[in-house]
Amino acid sequence: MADLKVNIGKLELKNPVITASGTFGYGEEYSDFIDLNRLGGIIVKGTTLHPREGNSYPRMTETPSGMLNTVGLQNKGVDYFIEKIYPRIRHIDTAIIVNVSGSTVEEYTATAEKLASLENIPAIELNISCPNVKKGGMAFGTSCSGAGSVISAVKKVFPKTLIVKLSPNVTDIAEIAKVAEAEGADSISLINTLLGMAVNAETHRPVLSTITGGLSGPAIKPVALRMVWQVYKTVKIPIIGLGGIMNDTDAVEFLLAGATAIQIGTANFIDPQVTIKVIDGLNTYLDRHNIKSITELTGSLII
Amino acid sequence: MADLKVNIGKLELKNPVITASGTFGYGEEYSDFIDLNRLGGIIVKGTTLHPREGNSYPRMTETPSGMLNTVGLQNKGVDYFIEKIYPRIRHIDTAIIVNVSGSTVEEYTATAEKLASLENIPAIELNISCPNVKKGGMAFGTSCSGAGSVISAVKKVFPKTLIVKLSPNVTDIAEIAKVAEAEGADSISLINTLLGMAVNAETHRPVLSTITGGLSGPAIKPVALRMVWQVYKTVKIPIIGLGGIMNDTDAVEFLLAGATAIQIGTANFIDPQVTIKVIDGLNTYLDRHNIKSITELTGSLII
Amino acid sequence: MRKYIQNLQVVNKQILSEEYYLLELKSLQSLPEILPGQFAEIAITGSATFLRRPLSIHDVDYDRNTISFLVQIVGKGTKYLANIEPGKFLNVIFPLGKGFGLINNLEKALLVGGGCGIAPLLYLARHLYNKGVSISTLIGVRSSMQFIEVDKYKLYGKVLITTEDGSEGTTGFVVNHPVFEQLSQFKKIYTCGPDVMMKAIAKKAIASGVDCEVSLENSMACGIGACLCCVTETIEGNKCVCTEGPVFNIKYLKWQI
Amino acid sequence: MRKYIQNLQVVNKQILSEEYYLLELKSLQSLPEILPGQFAEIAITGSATFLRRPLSIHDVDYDRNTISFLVQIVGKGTKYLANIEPGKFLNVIFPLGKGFGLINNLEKALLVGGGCGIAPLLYLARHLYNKGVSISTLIGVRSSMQFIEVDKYKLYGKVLITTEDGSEGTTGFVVNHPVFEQLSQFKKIYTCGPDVMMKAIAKKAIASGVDCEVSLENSMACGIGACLCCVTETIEGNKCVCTEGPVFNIKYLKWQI
Ligand SMILES: Cc1cc2nc3c(=O)[nH]c(=O)nc-3n(C[C@H](O)[C@H](O)[C@H](O)COP(=O)(O)OP(=O)(O)OC[C@H]3O[C@@H](n4cnc5c(N)ncnc54)[C@H](O)[C@@H]3O)c2cc1C
Ligand SMILES: Cc1cc2nc3c(=O)[nH]c(=O)nc-3n(C[C@H](O)[C@H](O)[C@H](O)COP(=O)(O)OP(=O)(O)OC[C@H]3O[C@@H](n4cnc5c(N)ncnc54)[C@H](O)[C@@H]3O)c2cc1C
Ligand SMILES: Cc1cc2nc3c(=O)[nH]c(=O)nc-3n(C[C@H](O)[C@H](O)[C@H](O)COP(=O)(O)O)c2cc1C
Ligand SMILES: Cc1cc2nc3c(=O)[nH]c(=O)nc-3n(C[C@H](O)[C@H](O)[C@H](O)COP(=O)(O)O)c2cc1C
Ligand code: FES
Ligand code: FES
Repeated sequence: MADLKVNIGKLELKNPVITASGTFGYGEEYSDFIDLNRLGGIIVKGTTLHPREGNSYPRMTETPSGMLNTVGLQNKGVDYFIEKIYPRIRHIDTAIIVNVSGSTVEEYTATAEKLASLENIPAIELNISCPNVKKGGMAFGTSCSGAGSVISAVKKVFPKTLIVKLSPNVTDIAEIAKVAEAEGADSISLINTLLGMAVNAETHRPVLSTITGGLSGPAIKPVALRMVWQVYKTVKIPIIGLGGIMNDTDAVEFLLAGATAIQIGTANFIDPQVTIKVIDGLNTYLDRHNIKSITELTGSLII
Repeated sequence: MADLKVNIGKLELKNPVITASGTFGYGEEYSDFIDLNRLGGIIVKGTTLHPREGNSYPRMTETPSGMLNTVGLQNKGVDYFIEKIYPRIRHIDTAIIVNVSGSTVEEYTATAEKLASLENIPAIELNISCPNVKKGGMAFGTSCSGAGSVISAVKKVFPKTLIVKLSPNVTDIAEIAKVAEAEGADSISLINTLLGMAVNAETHRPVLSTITGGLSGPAIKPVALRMVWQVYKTVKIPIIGLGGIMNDTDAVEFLLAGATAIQIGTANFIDPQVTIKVIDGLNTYLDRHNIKSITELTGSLII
Repeated sequence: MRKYIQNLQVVNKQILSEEYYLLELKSLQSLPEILPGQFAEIAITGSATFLRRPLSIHDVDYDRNTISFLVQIVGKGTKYLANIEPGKFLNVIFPLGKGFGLINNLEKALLVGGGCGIAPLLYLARHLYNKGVSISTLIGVRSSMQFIEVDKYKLYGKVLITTEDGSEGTTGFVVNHPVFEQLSQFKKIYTCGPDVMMKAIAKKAIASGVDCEVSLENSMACGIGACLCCVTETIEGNKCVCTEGPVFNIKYLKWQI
Repeated sequence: MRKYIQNLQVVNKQILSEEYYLLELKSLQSLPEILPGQFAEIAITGSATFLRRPLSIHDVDYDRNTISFLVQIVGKGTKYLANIEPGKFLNVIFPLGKGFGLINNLEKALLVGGGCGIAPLLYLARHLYNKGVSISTLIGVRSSMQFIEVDKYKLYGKVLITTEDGSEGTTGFVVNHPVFEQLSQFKKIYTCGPDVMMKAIAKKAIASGVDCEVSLENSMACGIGACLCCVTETIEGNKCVCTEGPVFNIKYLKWQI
C-alpha cells in the first residue's frame, strides 16, 4: 500500500481523486454505488449567490468520445446549500469543496464569504471558466485582468484553501495561471470544458438550446494534459488536473504532466464507480512501479 | 442532381469537398483509391521556402476519436515543389491549392511569390496556425498583429485567391478572423489542430518527440463547428470549415454553421475514399431535402 | 429507492421487426422491486457510443430474475444492442426514476403508446390488471407490420390500434382513434411516445377533465440526478426527468399545448 | 505497386496462445501480387479504436485467395480482431510498402524473428525456399508455450530457437544464440522484432560484414505515404517507413548502435 496522500494548499487529501463539479451532484446521488468516504474530495455543483434555473432543455448531446453540456449553473443558491444541503453531506469523511460561480465580483465574494463560515468546507473552487452563462463565468477566466480581480477579491474574504478553475478557451493558459498564483490562489484546477457546438443536420437546428456548450470527456484529454504541463512549468502552487480522465492510467498521465491531484467528471456518468476504481488502480500502479508516495509522480515526466 | 458548385473568392470549385493539407500528400498517394478529378480541391502538404526535415519520430499517436501529430512541416521546399511535384499533379482536374508556411514574414512572401506564377495553382492557403514548429507558425495565428502582418504582406505578392487558415488555440477566433478579412484574405479556413499532448504512463515519457502536438479528428469537431459559427457571424468572406469531418452529415453541419466549403483531413487515413463518399452523400442529401444548390445551406442554421 | 449497478446477462433477444427487438437480461442476484415506468441506463462499451443509453423497463419476471426491454433501432447504441449475443453481459444501472403514479381506487384507465412508447406500458398494464383496474391499451404504429407484441397487451385488457397506413385498426395517428371521443369514461390516461403525440393527448385529457400522466424521454447523461442535463420545465421550475420523472402528471408540466 | 482497398472476409481464426492468433482473410476478387515483407492496414470500425492498424502479411495463399496475419494482442485493436467471427468482413488496404530486398544469387540467409516479429518471415521463408536459398530461421520468444508455429518454418529450412525462460532451445535473448558466432556463413540477414533486438543484430551483422535488412514497425496513421508520421532517419533524411520500408537495409538507416 503506497501513500496516496497529497496536499492542496493547507488542505490534505487522503488520495488525489476528487469528483469534478457539476458531474457528481452533491455526492449523495452516488451513495448507492460507492463509499463516498473513500474519495479524496468531492467538488459539489456550481453554486451561486442567488438561485438559478439554468438554461433551457436540450442541455446535452453526445459527441465523439465526449459530450457537450449547457446546464448553465442551475442551483438553488448558496443559502439553500448552507441550510439544506450542507447539513446532509457535512459528515461525509472527505474534503467537501464548493464550486463557486458568479456574474460579478461581488457575487463571487458574497458567496465565498458565506461559505467561509462552514466548518466542514475546507476549500472552494472558483469557477471563472463556465462557458454556459451569459454574464461573467468564462469572461473572468479568459482575461488576466478579469481573473485577477475576482481572485484577489475572494482571497480577502475566504481564508481557507482557494482553488481557481481555469478555462481552456484561451490563447495562453500559463499567463492566466501566473496571475492566479500572484493574486493568491492556493491551487489551480484545469481544465473546464472547451467551448463547442453541435448541429442537427436533419432539422437544421443547433442541438443545444444555447447553440454552444461545454465539451468534456476523453476527447479533450490531450488538450487538458498539454495545459497541465504548460501551467506546471509556470507556477509553483499545486495543480489539480482534469479533462477526460476515465481510468487510473489517464490519472497517472495527468500526475506525470504536473498535477498533484486529479478530478473525474464525465466518467462518473458512464461508470458511477469509476472514482473508486481509479483510487484502487493508482495504488496498484504505485506498488507495481515501486513508488512509495504518489507525490513522487507529480511532474516527473522524463523529457 | 443538385448544384454542388461553390465560390471561394475568385475561385469556383466544382463541389465544396477539399482535402486538408498534410493529410492528403500531393494527391497522388490517393490515386489508387479515388478519381482525384472528382474532388472540389486538393490542398497539398505545407510548403516552405527552404526544405525542412520536420520533427523527430515519434510523430503521432492515437487519442480518443482523434490523433495527435507533430510532423513539423517536413517538405522539400517550394522550389522542389515547383520543379518536381507541380508538373506531375498540375493536370488533375481540380483546384490545386498550396498550403504555405514560414518562420518569418519574408519566408511567407517569398514562397507565395514563387507560387503566384504557377498557372494551375489558383489559390494558396496561408498556414499561420501550425502548432508543431518552433518559430513562426502558430505564433502568427494567435495574435492579431501577427496575423495581420503576414496576410497584408502576402496579399501584395499573391494576386490570386488567398485563403488564411486560422489556429483554434486562441481566446477569440472572431477577432483574428476580422483582421484576416480586413487585411485582404479572400477566404478563411478553420480550424487547424488543437494543441495537445500525450503521456506514456508506463515509461513516464511524452509520446511525441516534441512533447506537444496537434489534435485532429472527430474529437475536435464540436470546437471546429463552434468556431465556424462564431466566424460566420463576424466576417463576410467565405469560410472553409474543417475539423473532424468523417461523413456527409458532418459536412452538412459545417455548412449550416456557416461554411461555404469544407476540408477533410484525418478521415482520409481511415477511409481513403471518404472524400468521394462525402461528395455523393451531399448530393443525396440535397436531393432528399429538395435543395437546388449547396450554397443555400451555408449559414442557414435555424436559431 | 435504492439503485443498483449490475452486470446483467443477455438471456434472450427477439427480433420483432426491422426496427424493433426485445432484449431480456438476467440478474445473477435477485432483482430488487421495480415499479412500472422506471427505466435503466445501459453501458455500451467497446463501440463508438460514449454515454450509457436509457431504456424503459418493458417487463419484469421476478421468477426468472429477468428484466426486458423493447428497443427501437435509431442509432449506434440501439443497433449495437440489436447485435449482441445471448450469454454476453451488459452493465446496467437500475431501477431509475419514479415511474407511473399508481393510485389505489382506479377503475378504468387508458394506456396510449406511440411507436416504441409502448415499451413501459406492458409492465404497467399487468400491474394495473393485477390491481383490478379495467384497462384499454391504444397502440399507434406506422404500419401493422411494425409490431408483433399486441397479443401480450390483450392479456390485460382491450387493445385498440391505429396505423398510419391503415393496414390495421383505425387509420391515422393515435389521437384520431374514436376512443378519444369518450374519454371521460376513463379515470386516468397513461401515455408514452413522441412529444407531439403526448401533447395532443394531454390537450384532449385536459378538455375531458381526465387525469393524465406522460412518460418523457429527454436526453440524459447520467440518469441519476447528478448532471442536470435532462430537465423539463415544471410549475416548480426545472426538474430532472431522470429522478423526478420520467413520468409526470401533465398538471405539473409547463407544456405549451 | 498498385494498392487496393477491399472488404476481405474472415475465413479462419486460430488462437495460438493467450497472446497470439492467426487471422485468415479472403478476397472476393483475385489477389494482386504480394511481396514478402509487405503489410496491410486494417480498419477496425465500431470499436474504441480510431485509426487503422498495420499488420505484416504473414502468409499468402493465391489458390484460396487468402492472406493471413499473425497477430499479438497488445491493445484495443488487436483484442478486437481476436474476437472477430469468421464470416465478418474487414476493410483492408494492401499490399503496402516495399518488402524485403530479394536478390537473385542469394545462397544462404538467416531469418531472425523476435516475438511477433516472425510474422513477415513465413512468407519470406517460402519465397526464398522456392528460389533455392538455404535458410535458417531463428525464433526468439519468452517461453516455449508462447508459440506453436515452429513447424511451418521447418518446411523451408532449419529452425533455431531461443526462449528467455529456457523452456526450449537456447536460453536467453535472440542474440545469445550461438549462430551469431558463425554469422559470416550467411550472405544476408532478414530480421523483424523489437528495436533493441534488431539493433543488437545489426551490430553483429556489421561486425561480420553480413548484409542485413530490418523490418520496422513505426507507428502509422495512413500507411500510404500521405501523413509523414512514420518516418525513420536515413542517410538521405527522414523517410516514410510505410512507403520506403517497412524493410530497410541497415546501411541506409542512421541507427545509433
Ligand atoms: C427515460 C427514457 C426511456 C427510454 N425508453 C426507451 C425504450 O424503452 N425503448 C427505446 O427504444 N428507446 C427508449 N428511449 C430512447 C433511447 O434512449 C434512445 O433511442 C437511445 O438512447 C438512442 O441511442 P442510439 O445510440 O441508438 O442513437 P444515437 O446514435 O445516439 O442517436 C440517433 C438519433 O436519435 C436522436 N436521439 C437519441 N436519443 C434521443 C433522445 N433521448 N431524445 C431525442 N432524440 C434522441 C439523436 O439525436 C440522433 O438523431 C428512452 C429514453 C429515455 C430518456
Ligand atoms: C508495418 C507494421 C507491421 C506490423 N506487423 C504486425 C504483425 O504482423 N503482427 C502484429 O501483431 N503486430 C504488427 N505490428 C504492430 C501492430 O500494428 C500494433 O501492435 C497494433 O497497431 C496495436 O494496436 P492495438 O489497438 O492492439 O494497441 P493500442 O491500444 O493502439 O496500443 C497498445 C500499446 O501498444 C503501443 N503501440 C501500438 N502500436 C505501436 C507501434 N506501432 N509502435 C510502438 N508501440 C505501439 C501503444 O503505445 C500502447 O502502449 C506492425 C506494425 C507496423 C507498423
Ligand atoms: C454536465 C456538466 C456540468 C458541469 N458543471 C460544472 C460546474 O457547475 N462548475 C464547474 O466548474 N465545472 C462544471 N463542469 C465542468 C467539469 O467540472 C469539468 O471541468 C469538465 O467536464 C472536464 O472534465 P471531464 O472531462 O472529466 O468531465 C461541468 C461538466 C459537465 C459535463
Ligand atoms: C498528419 C497531419 C499533418 C498536417 N499537416 C498540416 C500542414 O502541413 N499544414 C496545415 O495547414 N495543416 C496541417 N494539418 C492540419 C489539417 O490540415 C487539419 O487542419 C486538421 O487536421 C483538422 O482537420 P481534420 O480533423 O479533418 O484532420 C495536418 C494534420 C495532420 C493530421
Ligand atoms: S440525466 Fe443527469 S440529471 Fe438527469
Ligand atoms: S503512415 Fe502516413 S506516411 Fe507513413
